[in-house]
Amino acid sequence: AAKVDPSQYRTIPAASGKSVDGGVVTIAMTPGLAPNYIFPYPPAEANGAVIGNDLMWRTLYRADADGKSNADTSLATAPSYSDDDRTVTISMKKNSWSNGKPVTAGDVVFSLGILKAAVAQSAANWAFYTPGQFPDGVTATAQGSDTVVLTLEKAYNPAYLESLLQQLVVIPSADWSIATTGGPVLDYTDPANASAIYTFLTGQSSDQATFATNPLWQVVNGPYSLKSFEPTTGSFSLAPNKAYAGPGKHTLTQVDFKAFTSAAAIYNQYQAGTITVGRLDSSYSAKIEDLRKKGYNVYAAPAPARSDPLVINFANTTGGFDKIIAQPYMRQALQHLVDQPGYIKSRGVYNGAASENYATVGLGSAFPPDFGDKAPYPFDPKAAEKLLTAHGWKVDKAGTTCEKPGSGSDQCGEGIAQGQKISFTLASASSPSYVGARDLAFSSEAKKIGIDVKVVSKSLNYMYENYTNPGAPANTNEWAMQDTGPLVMTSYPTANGAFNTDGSFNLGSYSDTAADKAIEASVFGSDPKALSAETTLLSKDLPVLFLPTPDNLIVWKSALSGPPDTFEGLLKFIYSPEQWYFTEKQK
Amino acid sequence: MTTAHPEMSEKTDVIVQTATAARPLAAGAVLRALRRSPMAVAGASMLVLLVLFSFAGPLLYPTNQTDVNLLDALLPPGEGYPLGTDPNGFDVLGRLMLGGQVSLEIGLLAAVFATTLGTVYGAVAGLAGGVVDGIMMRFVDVLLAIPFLFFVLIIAARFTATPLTLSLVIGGFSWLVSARLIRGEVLSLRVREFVQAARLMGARDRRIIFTHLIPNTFGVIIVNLTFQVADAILVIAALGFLGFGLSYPVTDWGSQLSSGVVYITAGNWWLIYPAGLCIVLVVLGLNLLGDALRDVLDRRR
Amino acid sequence: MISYLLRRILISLLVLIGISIVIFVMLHLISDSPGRVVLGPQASAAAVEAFNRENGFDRPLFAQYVDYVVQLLHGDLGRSYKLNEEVSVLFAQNAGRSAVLSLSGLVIALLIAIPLGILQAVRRNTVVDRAATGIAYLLYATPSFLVALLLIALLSQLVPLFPAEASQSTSPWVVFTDPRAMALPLITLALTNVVVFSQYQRSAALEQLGMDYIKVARAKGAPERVVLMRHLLRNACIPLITLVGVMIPTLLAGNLIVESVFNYPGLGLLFLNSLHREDYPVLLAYTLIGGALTVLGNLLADLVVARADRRIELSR
Amino acid sequence: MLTIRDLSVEIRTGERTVRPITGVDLDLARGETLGIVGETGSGKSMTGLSIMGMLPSGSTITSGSIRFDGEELAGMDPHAYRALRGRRISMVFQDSLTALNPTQRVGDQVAEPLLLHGLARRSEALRRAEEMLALVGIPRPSERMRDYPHQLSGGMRQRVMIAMALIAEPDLLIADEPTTALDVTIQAEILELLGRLKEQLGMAMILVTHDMGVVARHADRVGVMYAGRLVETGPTRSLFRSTRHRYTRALLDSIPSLAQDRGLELFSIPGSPPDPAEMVPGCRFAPRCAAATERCRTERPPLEGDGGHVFACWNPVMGATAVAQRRALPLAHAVPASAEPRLEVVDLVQEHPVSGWAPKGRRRTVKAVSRVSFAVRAGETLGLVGESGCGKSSLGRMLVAMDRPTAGEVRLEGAKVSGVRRRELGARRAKLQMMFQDSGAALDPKMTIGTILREPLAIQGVGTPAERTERAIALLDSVGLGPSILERYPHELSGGQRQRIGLARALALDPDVLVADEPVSALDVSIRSQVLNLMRAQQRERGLSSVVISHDLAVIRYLSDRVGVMYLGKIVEVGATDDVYERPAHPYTAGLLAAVPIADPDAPAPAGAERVRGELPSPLDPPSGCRFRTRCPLATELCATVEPTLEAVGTGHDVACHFPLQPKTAEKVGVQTADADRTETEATA
Ligand SMILES: Nc1ncnc2c1ncn2[C@@H]1O[C@H](COP(=O)(O)OP(=O)(O)OP(=O)(O)O)[C@@H](O)[C@H]1O
Ligand SMILES: Nc1ncnc2c1ncn2[C@@H]1O[C@H](COP(=O)(O)OP(=O)(O)OP(=O)(O)O)[C@@H](O)[C@H]1O
Ligand SMILES: [Mg+2]
Ligand SMILES: [Mg+2]
Repeated sequence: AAKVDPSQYRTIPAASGKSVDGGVVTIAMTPGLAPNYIFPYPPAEANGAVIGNDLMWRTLYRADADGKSNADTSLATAPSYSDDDRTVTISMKKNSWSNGKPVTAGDVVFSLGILKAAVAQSAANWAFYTPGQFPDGVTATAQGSDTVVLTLEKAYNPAYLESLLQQLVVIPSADWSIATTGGPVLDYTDPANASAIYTFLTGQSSDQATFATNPLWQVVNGPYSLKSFEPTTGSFSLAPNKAYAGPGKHTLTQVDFKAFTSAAAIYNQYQAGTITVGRLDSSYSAKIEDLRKKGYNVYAAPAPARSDPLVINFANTTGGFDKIIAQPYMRQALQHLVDQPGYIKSRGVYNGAASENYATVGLGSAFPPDFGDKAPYPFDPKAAEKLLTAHGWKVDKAGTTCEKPGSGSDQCGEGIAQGQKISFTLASASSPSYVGARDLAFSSEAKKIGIDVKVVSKSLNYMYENYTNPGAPANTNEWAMQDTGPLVMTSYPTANGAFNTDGSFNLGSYSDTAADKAIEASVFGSDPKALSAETTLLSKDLPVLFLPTPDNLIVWKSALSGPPDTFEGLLKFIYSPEQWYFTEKQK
Repeated sequence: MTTAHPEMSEKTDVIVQTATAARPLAAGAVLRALRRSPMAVAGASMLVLLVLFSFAGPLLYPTNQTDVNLLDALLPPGEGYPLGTDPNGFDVLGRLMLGGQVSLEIGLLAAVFATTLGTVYGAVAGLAGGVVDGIMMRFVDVLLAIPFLFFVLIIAARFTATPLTLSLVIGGFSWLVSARLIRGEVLSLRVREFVQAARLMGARDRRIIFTHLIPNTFGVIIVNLTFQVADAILVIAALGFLGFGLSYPVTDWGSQLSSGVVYITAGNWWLIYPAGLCIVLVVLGLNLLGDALRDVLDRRR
Repeated sequence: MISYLLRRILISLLVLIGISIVIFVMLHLISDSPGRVVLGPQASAAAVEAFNRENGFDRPLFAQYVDYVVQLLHGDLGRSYKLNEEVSVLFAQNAGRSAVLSLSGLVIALLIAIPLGILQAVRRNTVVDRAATGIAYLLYATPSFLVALLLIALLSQLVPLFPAEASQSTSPWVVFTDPRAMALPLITLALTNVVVFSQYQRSAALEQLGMDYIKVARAKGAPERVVLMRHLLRNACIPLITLVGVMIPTLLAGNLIVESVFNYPGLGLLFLNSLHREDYPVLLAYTLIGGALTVLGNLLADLVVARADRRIELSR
Repeated sequence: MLTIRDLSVEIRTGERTVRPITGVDLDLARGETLGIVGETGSGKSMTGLSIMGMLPSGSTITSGSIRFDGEELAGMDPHAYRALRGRRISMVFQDSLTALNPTQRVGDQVAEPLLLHGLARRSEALRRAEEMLALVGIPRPSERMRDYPHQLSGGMRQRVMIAMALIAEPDLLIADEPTTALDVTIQAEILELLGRLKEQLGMAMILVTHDMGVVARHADRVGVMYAGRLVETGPTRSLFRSTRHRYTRALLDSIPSLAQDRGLELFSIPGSPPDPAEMVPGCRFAPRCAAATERCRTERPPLEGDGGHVFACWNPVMGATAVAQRRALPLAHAVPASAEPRLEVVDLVQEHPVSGWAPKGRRRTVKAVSRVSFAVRAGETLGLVGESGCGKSSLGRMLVAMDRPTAGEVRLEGAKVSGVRRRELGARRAKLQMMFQDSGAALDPKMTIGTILREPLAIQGVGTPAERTERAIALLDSVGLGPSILERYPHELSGGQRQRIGLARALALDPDVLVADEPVSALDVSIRSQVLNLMRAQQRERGLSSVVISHDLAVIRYLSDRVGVMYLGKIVEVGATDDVYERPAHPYTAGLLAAVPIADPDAPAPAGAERVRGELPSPLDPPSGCRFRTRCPLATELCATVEPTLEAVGTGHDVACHFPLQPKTAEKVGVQTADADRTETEATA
């Protein structure tokens, strides 16, 4: 198997060729990510993945791969802030719904009202929600049909607020603010009505058989509307929305999203040439050259705002793990055992298709940590061993033990008893395969200095449900670390949800006053540098261990062309087929 | 998958039950008869070969199966690695030996567990007869009707697989077939005249069970055990393929095979075919031996 | 006949009730608080409790079991929260495809296995018989997914005759409309079944061949073809009927593997995906239906056998 | 019409080569019946099958010729052979249950030969089949046509088989043990039927059997086979009257018959038949022959003789046949008529529930035994005879407290032993022992003979292990076996040896009562006599009270002092053996006796009227009144309404019949004693 040289795949060919009218694009969806919902604000109990991302209903601001709002595809122009940042004025651009009605300020107010109704019913109903924060304490008013004014109780860092507005899907108030089919249009500003509307719309969305036929869902503001949906697999087809006036030639006659159950199945389809656009599992990175020969473009890059943490459970008391892991030197020693360059090079893990990453903000971020590319705790087993010895541990391949209990600087630390061993469980996701491989490598490295890491393989879903301290506190002592794959942040990649003491995504009960302060500053302060400071601090304190970030491998037929950034967007699942076109007539 | 063996499966006892007990089993005579059966010789040689390979192999060909070797991952067969390396840089040949130990152990443990449980349950039901037998066998019907693989998958998804739990789970479901088999055997033995003769002489149940019933079902039990081992190994393989196998540091042929399957299109054949061959050989060996054994025992009826 | 039928049905019903109890107990052992599973980690404890109360999951176990049975009787198999759909609807969408695949696989297997088994029995211990038995042993010892993968490697990659993926069309009739795409799944299913059936048919036929009525038929001057077709075939197939009935769980499991390897959207794949999603309502409904099918299969097989072989009702 | 010369067949199975028949010469004229007799494995069936061209796979005709109507059959083209089979040569097989296709209607099976040979079209063939069924004596043939084989009784099935063989009106019929599995009553009917049809259709018949009585009555000529050779052939009369071959003689001497002197021991042939795989240079019978000389062992005797009576023996029996080797049995010690009954049976009832319900919601039951009473005195042997299914075994099992009676009781020395829990039974358990029919099934295959014989002693805690072994050796000695057998397993013994072990085991605990259920019916003639002699000797020596169960009247006659005749769960006649056999009082007894074929061609053929006709009615709902009335030539209205009770027709000879064949006397021995006993025990209880 040839080793992959990633530099060859880091560029996207410029838009080229002559556009041919028509053609159907078939997009392969990542296994396990098939949608089951259509209403853009799915309740938690639907476990919803929404059809077509934002191709049918656009968000107020639409982000590019780099997280910045795209001026062309957003529904409004850049917001303007008052001096105290608490009043935000947003001007709507001229856009219209598929039924001809304009997209208005009222629609934005309606959308926010529905979002509020959703989180009022359950905090779990919006993934970006932290109780007490957006949309709580945010009042939206429409001034005329094209100006929205947001009044905030508490000022947010403008970059952070904009990242949230990038998640605000705008839905049609004129057609959807009803509580029964064919019922009267209600005043959505009344929270009781909003709640009834929300209940009605989620109810309508629970009947999958009617997704493509329910007239409600045909009112869209994005470039496409739903043509058909296959409930058993989650495959679906989109038809162009003729009323869409955004950028792009909009020449494709149809866009098919096809569900798959395994990476192998997708690979087979590339071989057969039946998929136009999709991703390639990294276990096939050695096959890139083959695919190119078969007429595919391949682009590989790490996804922005992504980090790959080995999540630590600070509350696990099994074997005194909580006391041991509370020691910063211990986490540093463990990070020294993570061989990021080795994993990247290894054929068995990334086969070259990954990059070193030591920060929560991800690679190439606009808010980089101040240590730049240099690892704070690079792979160095010797250093790890030295750290342990220096803190009173007797390093022994057969089992390292604490020799000097106590809280002195050369002692093991508070609460660690004499003779204490370091032994814990690492739950490793059963797919993709590189996750298991890197965890094994880590465990094997730890064993060499007498740390016993038991790797157990679990399905992703199982871990999502059972291995989170906020959600399943009863299971706290079952896992000490878990590797569930990436942590993907919003375009303003603060670790607010993940590492804030009471963040809703704080899976491992990490709690640090300095970190809390830094996060507070990056969320609510106005300092553009606050986020850099936050990520620097986190990278040094190690709330998690950092693993390399794999490159996403994007594959598309070379007969398909379009602006390079529309392909780059695929790294973050941002699809823009309306800007794509075929350069050859399709069969 | 589990109940599908052409002849061992429980249907055998349902349909073509010719459950008369075997004639004496002077072990020597059986061994002599087996030695004359080409099937038995082939089966036994495969098994001996694989057992030697798995348990004695590591002595002749020691490899490091604990330390992940990132640099040497996924090497094709060549110098230093006669069968290449796996994604973690483990020597595949050495890993096959390790996996063989675990596979054989699980298979045997599961089969022993299933056979013991099944024998006791079947014997009790067969001896009790009447309503007790009816209830006990309906319970077996119920469990048999629930697709085994689904059961195991649901459980395996929930609990981490270790060799011990895996054997218990597999054994915990495959005893049903043995139970039916043994019950049928006991039922037919119970009315056999030599058992009645013993009763006539005043023998108690205990004596009848231990001196007449058990020795006479022994052959059936041994044959059943052989098939159970084979089936258990196949089940582990299927579980592994569906993603519910064992994980580092232990491994078994099924898990090896299934983790290799990811690489089938990537051309890393050495991750699949050797492990596949091992499974095929061990199951084939066990089935050949079991069938030969049954033939020999049948012939002495 | 009638009393035999009633007795068989009664026993089947008992077993069905047993199955529903076992499955219900499993459901509770696996997830005692469905609310948490449904609402996810972020939901508050209060919300979880409310969900459980609304859906009756806080009631006494027996009451819940009664509810469960009543639901089942109304054809309500529960709702998959993960797929946001009624399980019965999901099954309705998938069952056809799986059924057509299984049945075609089964029919092909039987069409091959019955003549093959009889041929082997008639030509016992000849090269043909030995070869067929040898292949059967070999295939039987090969895990079915490996059979599938080897077929892909051979017939799709080495000699690209058939696609490696099954047809993705949603029509249940793809087996007929798109036989090329369904060739490999069908071959896999057929192969794994033929192995079992033919060996079984062989020993059943051997047993019948030893019966005097075969001799009698020959003594009547019947040519070999008539002996086999008119006398042997029917009698030698009777055990196979029972086998097919009993093998339903195995057939379902076979589908699981085949559908997964060939990415064929049927019940097996649904089950597998649900397994990875931990979607218990789907898993348990599938298990329940599998159990019910097994009971039904056994019952049907017994009745067919009782019709084909009138001795049965007397001997029970 | 059929000429077989020097026929030899070889069967190869794996590395073993078996020669089932060697150098067989045989002639058969049109319209003639040739009986072939011989022990099991002597090659009778193989001879039949080679004529049919249907030898098992792996067999070859190594030499000789089979000429049928001038045509050579050996090595005939299979196609031509097929045209012959079923049309010109037909065969009836022994086992009627597996010889009919279980899933095809009887009518279709009978009609099939006509269709196969293109002799008729379907509707015509079915019509002929129906006629044929009527001809073989099947009542209401049009209804039976649509039945499946399992719906017919054994006798009916055998008739169907015959209909099937005869429908194409063949020239030659080979009947291979056509009646072995049937009761004597039905056997007689079937054989008669075959004879009649043979006349009607003018065909020749080969009747294969191991029963000398059958050939004596039904064959024109007889061939005796031994170990693959036809050792003696001749016209029936000549063969029986002036037997030449030593084997034939021995065979005839070892058969118990209804006519022989009971005070003489049966002759038994020592040893067992040779392995067909072994080649012996001389006469194959030599090792077992008392008259064998050196020449017999080295030189094969040629067939010689005249007048169609040929034999292969160096030292033939000369002159009129005399009973030479029979020993007189020690005189039966007289059973004092006044002796207290040791075993008593009072109103014993056994009903087996079967599936289904009778009207009025009661469980349907098989009335296996219905209110049977009798007594057996010390040292006395009671024989029980009756057709298959009349409840003999059910009764026997209750006698040894193996099954609980539905009602009534069994008493041993006045104390109740039936329906008693094992603990209460205590030591009396050991006093009731049984000998089983199937010697193979009755011995634990996993135990050595030593262990088997020691087991009863071990269970009862008798003696030390060494003493037990000693006792086992003594037991073996008493059944005529040496101690070397102790370490062997049952399958390493011959059937006769096994049956003797069964007897030894039953005697191990010194029982008072021994029940023997069909002790010899699974054994071949030559071995049978050994076991019978032994049983009789033991009964006398030990003063056992025994009950011997058999459907073979000759066996019962040989072994028992008194005999009870059972019919459908009832004892219809009981009395001293000689009395009952000489002066049967019940029409059923008379019919049974008349049906027994006697190995003497000059024995008078029984009058047709005495025959028991038809078949046993279902024990599920037996006929009202006298149960025998449906088959009784003398039955009247009375028999249907009033059930006859046992009444005396002589001293100790009772019959339950309204119209007994012997005049009734005033005494009512059996019933009276039983009644008196009952009041007595009731009083003491
Ligand atoms: N298929 C076979 N293969 C090998 N040996 C056989 C086969 N069939 C019969 N024999 C042997 O051939 C010999 C003659 O058998 P045959 O059936 O003719 O005996 P028989 O006189 O009809 O006995 P029976 O009274 O038991 O029917 C026996 O020793 C038997 O074991
Ligand atoms: N366990 C049982 N259940 C039901 N019916 C039975 C049972 N045992 C015997 N019978 C029936 O009772 C009747 C008498 O049977 P039994 O075995 O006593 O007859 P038998 O005279 O010994 O016959 P054979 O000569 O065939 O041995 C038969 O009709 C038989 O079918
Ligand atoms: Mg014969
Ligand atoms: Mg009997």
